[in-house]
Amino acid sequence: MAAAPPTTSEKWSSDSHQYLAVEYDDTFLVYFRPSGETHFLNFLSYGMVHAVSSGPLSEEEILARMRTDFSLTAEELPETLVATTLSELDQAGLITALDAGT
Amino acid sequence: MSAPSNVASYDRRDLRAALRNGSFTLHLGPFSHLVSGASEPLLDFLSDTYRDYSVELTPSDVTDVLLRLEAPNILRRFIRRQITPNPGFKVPAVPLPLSMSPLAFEMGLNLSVALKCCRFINVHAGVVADKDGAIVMSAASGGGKSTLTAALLQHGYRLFSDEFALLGLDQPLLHPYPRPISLKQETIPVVRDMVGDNWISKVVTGTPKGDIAYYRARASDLAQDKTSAKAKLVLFPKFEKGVRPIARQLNPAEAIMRLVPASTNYSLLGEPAFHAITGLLKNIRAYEITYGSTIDSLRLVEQITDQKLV
Amino acid sequence: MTEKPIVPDTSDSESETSEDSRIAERRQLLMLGAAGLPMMLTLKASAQQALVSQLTCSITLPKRVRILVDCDGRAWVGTRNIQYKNGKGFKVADIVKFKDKATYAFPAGDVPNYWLPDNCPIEECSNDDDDDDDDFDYETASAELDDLMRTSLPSQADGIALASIRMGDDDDDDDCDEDWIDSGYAFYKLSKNSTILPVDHTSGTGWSPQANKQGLFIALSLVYESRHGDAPGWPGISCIVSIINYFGTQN
Amino acid sequence: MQKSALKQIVGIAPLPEKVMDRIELVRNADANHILGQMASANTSDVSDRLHDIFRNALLRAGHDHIMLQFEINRLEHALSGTGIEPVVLKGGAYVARGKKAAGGRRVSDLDILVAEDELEEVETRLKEAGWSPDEATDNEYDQAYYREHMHELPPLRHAKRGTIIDVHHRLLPKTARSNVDVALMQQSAMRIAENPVRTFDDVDMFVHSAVHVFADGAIDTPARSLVELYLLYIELSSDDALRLKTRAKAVGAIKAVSTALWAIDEFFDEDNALALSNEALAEKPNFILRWAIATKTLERPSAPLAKLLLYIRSHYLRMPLRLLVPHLARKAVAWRPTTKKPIELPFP
Repeated sequence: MAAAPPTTSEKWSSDSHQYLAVEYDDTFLVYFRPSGETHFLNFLSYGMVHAVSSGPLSEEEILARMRTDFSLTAEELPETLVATTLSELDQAGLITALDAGT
Repeated sequence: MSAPSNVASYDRRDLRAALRNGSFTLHLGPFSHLVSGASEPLLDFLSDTYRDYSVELTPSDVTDVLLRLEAPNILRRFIRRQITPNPGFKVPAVPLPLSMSPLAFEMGLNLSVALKCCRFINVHAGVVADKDGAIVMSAASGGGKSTLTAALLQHGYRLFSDEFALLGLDQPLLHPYPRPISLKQETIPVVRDMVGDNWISKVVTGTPKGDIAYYRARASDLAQDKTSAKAKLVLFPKFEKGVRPIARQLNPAEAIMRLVPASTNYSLLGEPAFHAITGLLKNIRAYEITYGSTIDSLRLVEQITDQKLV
Repeated sequence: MTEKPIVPDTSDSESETSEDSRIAERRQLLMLGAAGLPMMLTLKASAQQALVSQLTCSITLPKRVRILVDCDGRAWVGTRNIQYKNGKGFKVADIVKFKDKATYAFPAGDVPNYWLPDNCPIEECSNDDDDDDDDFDYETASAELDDLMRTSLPSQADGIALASIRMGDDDDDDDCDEDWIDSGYAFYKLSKNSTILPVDHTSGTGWSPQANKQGLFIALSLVYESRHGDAPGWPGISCIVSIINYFGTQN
Repeated sequence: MQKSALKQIVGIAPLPEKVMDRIELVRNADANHILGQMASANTSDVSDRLHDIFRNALLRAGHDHIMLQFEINRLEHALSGTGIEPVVLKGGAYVARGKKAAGGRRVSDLDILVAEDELEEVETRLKEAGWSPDEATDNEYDQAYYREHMHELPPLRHAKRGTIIDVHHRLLPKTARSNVDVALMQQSAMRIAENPVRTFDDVDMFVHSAVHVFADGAIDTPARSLVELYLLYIELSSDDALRLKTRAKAVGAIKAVSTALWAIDEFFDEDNALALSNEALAEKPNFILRWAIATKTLERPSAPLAKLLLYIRSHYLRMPLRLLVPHLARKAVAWRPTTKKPIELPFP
């Protein structure tokens, strides 16, 4: 337990004032104000953006949260899928990494 | 300064002079268009297909569109008597023989509206409306959209546009822009049979797209060119020879996913465009319809609209 | 067709997607995600992008192309070479053979002025009273700039072999050697597999072939298109036509 | 473009009364890419239709500004943890600082300045974040040309967003005959917020714009360049205006700055600018240059010649002859004019 992977020191956050979302049957159309882009997010990617809007969470915490919120097993929602989704969201600017130290 | 009046009410000589001076001003829907470049084929076209459209021979104000129909610069002595539309910004425009002036005119106006006017979300789609609201039809070229539009006009709908759905930024309303409907190749006889010879322009033959003719908008459509409407239905028509007619309802998200790439300026307009497009799809349905004949397509539309909409 | 058109009545079923099927859908989506499907999609609008892709077709020449142009603006297009010797000119026999074996011949007047030979024996079409003030007057420029200009004039840049080469060709006598001819023709060589981007030869006001051999190829392609449409036979004609068609689809 | 048109565009002369003149002015402003600037300068006394047209232009500029702010955000993201504090130049800086010069201005690329020894790391980081050499310059000749002779990396285009970033490490090419002390200017650049990205201060922004226009040879858009200089100039405080001369001397841009001041007086009748120019300048801008600028800006019939002179001059200033001649020859292939207008030169 002592040696946590370096990525977990990072916490992710989002600002709900920066985006607008409309839900269409489990699909979310999201307008992101800073980039002026419109994205389609599915329940998972939107769930992640939404989850970190109320307070920064680490990757591990996000993973746990998604499994609980959507009643998914570890097998159904593997760690790697959350990791790649985080990186997609980060690239689009929808979520921001904060240093754990700050 | 003259008040706007129908093309038909002007003397051909005055029309020609106004086109030469670059003071010919066409008013239609939300836009005004200043056009320069006189040619006999264009004058023939205007006095027939545009006879009921409102124009001024001297503009009373600045205009949205500034279109010059001019001889191509470099090859002007190379292939005789050619014409090319210059909408005032960089597009590689192809020189056309003078006889294709109507095409250059229509093309130039379309380019101007598509790429220059961004007070509306422009979606490449046909729009017709009745008292219940507007039907937006988005299809790839050759999808039978023009034929379906023409057919719906015979069944109690008025013409908004066969080319652009103009969606307001402040309210998700559709705005009419009833330019003539452009008909290509084999659709010309189909629509001619439907609406009668009197409504179809002279066929421009041998264009890069084959034969082209224009179906003249009705005076009643032009009279309502300032009356906007709420959408009642979004359709993605698909003509396929010999296919059994079928309608598939789309999730609004899928409809948006298809409408946005058909828009020339959605990305440019940002947040208001997001509100407008989600507003457009609010409480209405979207269908993909596939059919092999005009009759089938009309029956599909009828069946869909008969199910009372939310 | 006697069958009734089918419009599935989905008004109820749609809104009552059961929790079970929703969960099943979600699981499926996650499996796709694990397999590499992106979990988000960014919408890209714009007909301009479609425009660009239609306009960016390129022509790669399957064989080498040689174009012979005479003073009347005739052109012959083929693959043979024509011998050229400094001071003597082109080999007449080669010219005759080239014309004979040419794949295409364009009648007088088809070649725009720019590509006509510089050295034409009889100045017949000198009614060039147009207003193309192409000759820059740079008297006012400093001598240094002037020199610079001369050095950078594009006389034979880019492999254009002209019948008479302005610089270093002092053999100005007009006596006609039977076997060689040093005036009246320009010869342009495009090599096999060279690539031409037609969109580079357009501008806001139409086709605007650049002043080089590729420009000549484009100019001739347009003539070909105006006569034969997209009939196969001319290299890259479909690319030319696709650009022309773009404007058709705008309509 | 007429002199009076430039003044109307920046809102210091009334718009023409006659409709056809008004239309011509709009057409001109649009063709010179300053319709947005005209829209933001002319807010009162505008007909509904003109308002519509202005709104079109402002919507476009608005989109550009959002895009640009986001690119700055992505740049910070890409450089985070490196300690590099790039200076955003030109349009990006005006937008980030909310300058008058940004109003309605279209911006397509993000230009940034970094120290020469940071160049490598910036390039690496940007490539990791999805930028890669733009197709148009992704060939050996252009790549080598940029790296050896120019003052920037070849433009980098973001694979997903399609946006372009130009990374400079000096304001003029390595080979330029006169050079600007860019280190001095970087020293006084200021952070935009708490973020590491910076811009020049107001005085240096003007100095840089002048250098860009009159020493760097960006003469393809004279009307736009002059409008920009004017808008930057009128926003200078009187103290800043007085500081121009000493600053221009200190950073080695005195010629460009006095030419800019001369032009501001010439085209916008700003007497103070002329006074400053006269004071600052030992010698007036040479007459060929003045003539070429005026000719090109006013689109007199000899404009192609003026453009040629300015083109050559801009290269002449940037590079020694030895380098210039082969480059011109290469770029000149498409060059022999076949129309009245010379073919647009690909400006590196």
